[in-house]
Amino acid sequence: MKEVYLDYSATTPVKKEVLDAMLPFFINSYGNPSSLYKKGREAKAAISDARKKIADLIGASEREIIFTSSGTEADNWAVKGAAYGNSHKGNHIITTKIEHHALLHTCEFLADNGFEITYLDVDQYGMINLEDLKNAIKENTILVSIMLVNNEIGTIQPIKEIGKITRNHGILFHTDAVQALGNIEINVDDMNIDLLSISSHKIYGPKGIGALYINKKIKIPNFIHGGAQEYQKRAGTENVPGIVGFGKAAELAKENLAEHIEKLTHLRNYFVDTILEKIEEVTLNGHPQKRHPGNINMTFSYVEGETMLLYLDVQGISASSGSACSSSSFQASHVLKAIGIPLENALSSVRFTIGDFTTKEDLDYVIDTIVTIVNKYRKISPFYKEKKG
Amino acid sequence: MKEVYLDYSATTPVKKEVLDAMLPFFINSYGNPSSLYKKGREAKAAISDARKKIADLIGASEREIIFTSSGTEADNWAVKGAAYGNSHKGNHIITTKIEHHALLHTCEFLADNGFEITYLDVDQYGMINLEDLKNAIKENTILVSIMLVNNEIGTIQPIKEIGKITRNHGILFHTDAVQALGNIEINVDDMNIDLLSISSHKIYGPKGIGALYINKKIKIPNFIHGGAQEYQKRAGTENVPGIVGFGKAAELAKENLAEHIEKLTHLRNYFVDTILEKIEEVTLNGHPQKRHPGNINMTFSYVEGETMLLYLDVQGISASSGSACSSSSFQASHVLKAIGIPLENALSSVRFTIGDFTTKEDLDYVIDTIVTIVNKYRKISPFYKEKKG
Amino acid sequence: MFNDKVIDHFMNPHNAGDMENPDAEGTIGSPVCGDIMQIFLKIEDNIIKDVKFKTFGCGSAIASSSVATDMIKGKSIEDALKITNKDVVDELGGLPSQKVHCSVLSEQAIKTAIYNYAKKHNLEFEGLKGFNPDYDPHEHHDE
Amino acid sequence: MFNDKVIDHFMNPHNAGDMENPDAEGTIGSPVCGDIMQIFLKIEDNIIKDVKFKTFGCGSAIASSSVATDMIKGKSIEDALKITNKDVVDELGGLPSQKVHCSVLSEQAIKTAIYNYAKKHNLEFEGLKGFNPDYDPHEHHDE
Ligand SMILES: Cc1ncc(COP(=O)(O)O)c(C=O)c1O
Ligand SMILES: Cc1ncc(COP(=O)(O)O)c(C=O)c1O
Repeated sequence: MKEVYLDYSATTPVKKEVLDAMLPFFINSYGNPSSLYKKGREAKAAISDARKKIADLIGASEREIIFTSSGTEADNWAVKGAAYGNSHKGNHIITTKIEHHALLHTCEFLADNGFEITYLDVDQYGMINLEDLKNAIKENTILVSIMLVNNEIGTIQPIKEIGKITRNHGILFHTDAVQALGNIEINVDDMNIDLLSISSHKIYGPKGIGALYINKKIKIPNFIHGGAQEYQKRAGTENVPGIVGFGKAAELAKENLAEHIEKLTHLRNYFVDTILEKIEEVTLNGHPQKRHPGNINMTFSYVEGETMLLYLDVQGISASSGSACSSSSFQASHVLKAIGIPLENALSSVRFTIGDFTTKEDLDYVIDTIVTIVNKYRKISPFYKEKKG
Repeated sequence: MKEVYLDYSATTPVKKEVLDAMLPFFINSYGNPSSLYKKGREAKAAISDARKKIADLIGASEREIIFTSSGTEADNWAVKGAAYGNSHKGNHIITTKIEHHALLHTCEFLADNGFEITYLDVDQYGMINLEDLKNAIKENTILVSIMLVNNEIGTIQPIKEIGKITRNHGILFHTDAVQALGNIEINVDDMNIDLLSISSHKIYGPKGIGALYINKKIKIPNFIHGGAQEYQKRAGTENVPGIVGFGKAAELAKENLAEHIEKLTHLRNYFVDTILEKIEEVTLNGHPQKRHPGNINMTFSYVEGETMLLYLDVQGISASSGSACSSSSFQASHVLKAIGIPLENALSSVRFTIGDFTTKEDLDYVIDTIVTIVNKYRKISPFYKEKKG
Repeated sequence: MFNDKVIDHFMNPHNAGDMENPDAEGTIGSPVCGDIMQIFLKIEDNIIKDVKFKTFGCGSAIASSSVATDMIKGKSIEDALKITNKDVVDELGGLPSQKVHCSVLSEQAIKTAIYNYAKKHNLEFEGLKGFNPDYDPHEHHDE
Repeated sequence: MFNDKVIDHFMNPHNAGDMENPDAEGTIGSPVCGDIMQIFLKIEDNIIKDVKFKTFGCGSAIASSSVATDMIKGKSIEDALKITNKDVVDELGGLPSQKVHCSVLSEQAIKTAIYNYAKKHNLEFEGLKGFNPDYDPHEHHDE
């Protein structure tokens, strides 16, 4: 059976070049990078090389990249670190209603521990309003954390402008760039970013490795204590193959960025246009232009999302209802709610995300399948009244 | 040149069977385990299978194993979780002077944040005294954390008896079993353990994956917040290949445990006996019997440890001065200090750790090299006076 | 996750769609719970002659309705009322535990339709004793 | 980490060992710092005729001493005093930055030996001006 993977925002396959780069570090160059002998030094050099490549991809310098085990750990560290490291200055944090759970649940934890959180609203496209942000800043505000690219609807925030505001106020600025990395241009200096979270498995690197960019001008307390790894900032024996794989993936992402964006944008537009042409009462969620090049989030009114996903799955097609980590309980997404989509429509929304291995043939197959599904299940939907004539 | 790796306690090579088990999860079965479609379910099933194998190795049940990114993260989570989760009951924690830095630095962090830490002394073999432990317990004691096997000198603590004491007092008991796993029998129920940290890269599995055993009768707050992974206990997209590799390594460790212990013990005794026979003024550190089967920590009086390590390295031999994570600054080990070794001797100590790929020929080569080194550098040591006649 | 029979009923549901002039009709659930189920019955001489359903619900809800409607077709009302949620799941060859609650929806929709029919015609059925049409399946089967 | 020349001097150090009846002797460092260095000199007519060192120190300290002792052998005391730590490191072809402090040890041990010699013989050397034999190289070169 044909298999089409359209969930690149949930995770990506590891590229062959990436796996090839990793392989020597399992069985041969397996040394502990903290060890002084040859095998240790080999591992250490490989880490340094990977760190450079990742720094290059976001315009940072090598020492500003600290490896973590995931984007989630990077988010936890950044936000908790900035919060506890600045609790003498204040206890107020500003974020948005559409952050990933890694951010939202970290904020809930902080709220339970004496911090005050403001969740900014977004407009119907998922954009925050810069005036809202300015108005939300108070005497005791110590951190602003706003994601670069939303994982469900793909909306890109005006990060550079946000960074200007936080710099003017002398407030730390963290951005969750897990979905942005390798999909849009990122330059931490140009964007005025202090802390930025990234994750390898979203850019064709292995799972289990991420990083936190920490601007060299700032300091946050450690999150994981122990050995002197990672410039004494994050303890634990380094995941050498993971780091090497992340480095290789970053290198490829940098090389291919323009081409990648062009290809995805083109395929994405083809998919959206064709669906809108073939099926009535369908809408694209998120911002029409300022969006992740591979993200398609659509509402197929009257068809329940899980039904659609199951049918697609039976046909070999992988898609999702939003963020992978909540998809075992099919609930209306907090992001779709925040952009004001009525509940039935939120429950009728599906996310397709396109990646480097997607072809037009794949999309044609998926489009045909969607047409079948929509026709079939609208017919038995209690809400649907067919428009005759 | 001949290469002999004798630093298995720092890290191990990944076994071929382990890597083979991991490979399908990079490029083919790369799905996000939280996804509902086939690729996601495959990954989820693989995680469940690995979790069972790890549970089996320590006599736990599947739901009690929660994957982390390392032994260090498991230690951080266990100790901080137990501390903050029970801060309404008290603020006193008991540990030992010979714990790994992952534990000690976590305790220092807690000490800076209002907790009171008692560091138990150990005897000349590195053993704690159970009476000391009983005497240290106070009204406000909420946690005892004592490592199962020491990473530098290999000493095995009387964990079962410690567990009896903590159970009697209704105090949580954590043990760092990173060095114990796969090297001695572990049974969490029999040993009365509540929390136990383990790490894959010490048992021929990949780096970047560890686990915390959490006894089903207890609850500790989460450490990394976000998605609903790991029974909602530890967020972040799962490191599927890492987990699968850890599972395979655990399966092999269980199958081979008796044989592994026998082989290592035999080689270890051969090495120690031969060295003691060939070189004067050498001592074995740690407990003579109750020790990790592959651990050899010896003091070669008058020869500086780093000199010895460098010479060994030039000869293709990998050994260490204790814990890998502090070896970039050659300082007297806190463990050797705790067992009362004078400073010069501590600085003249080297750790060799034997593993599954070590042969008698390897050891003969290392022994010969050590004899050369000791003769050569004792001659130019200001402290050494050759015993004539 | 799902067995072939479930998938088959999900992809080609029996008795799905509209019915003109039904003798009885029952609706249960609400979009707030994420699913809604409608049952239409033709009843003659206490026998369920025909049945149709419509739903905005997940795959398990659709498959359960497909099977449940098959099971009651041709049965007397009293016999239809005897069919439990468990019977439906068994007939499907099992559902994942977190999906069992979806199958309750069809049972409840059928009972609601018969309840409405009984009310309209002033009838009483043994099998409706204690039945509460405002019952929300989600409250009782949460994991 | 180390270049071949460093390794070579480390593994086959020149001028290492004891000296009978040295004219001058200097010891620096202490086991508390992890290393100790002794220098023995034979001096005739202000010329360093022979030199030996002993050390309990790391590889970089040994290699530095090997090179430094080579460098001062045959030189006048004044010329020997002109040799700096940097000259030693250069002669070795470089050391990793965190190891440069180890090379200071040999420079200081040589100066200490000459200082002791000067004291015993009531001499003064330009190159010893400001030299403090209790100097601890570790305090100044920490990373
Ligand atoms: C006793 C002990 N605890 C904890 C750790 C840390 O484990 P990891 O390297 O997985 O962070 C180690 C090894 O480094 C260890 O030997
Ligand atoms: C926006 C965003 N932030 C954070 C994460 C978490 O990253 P990871 O999966 O590496 O934990 C994800 C993906 O899961 C994401 O899409």
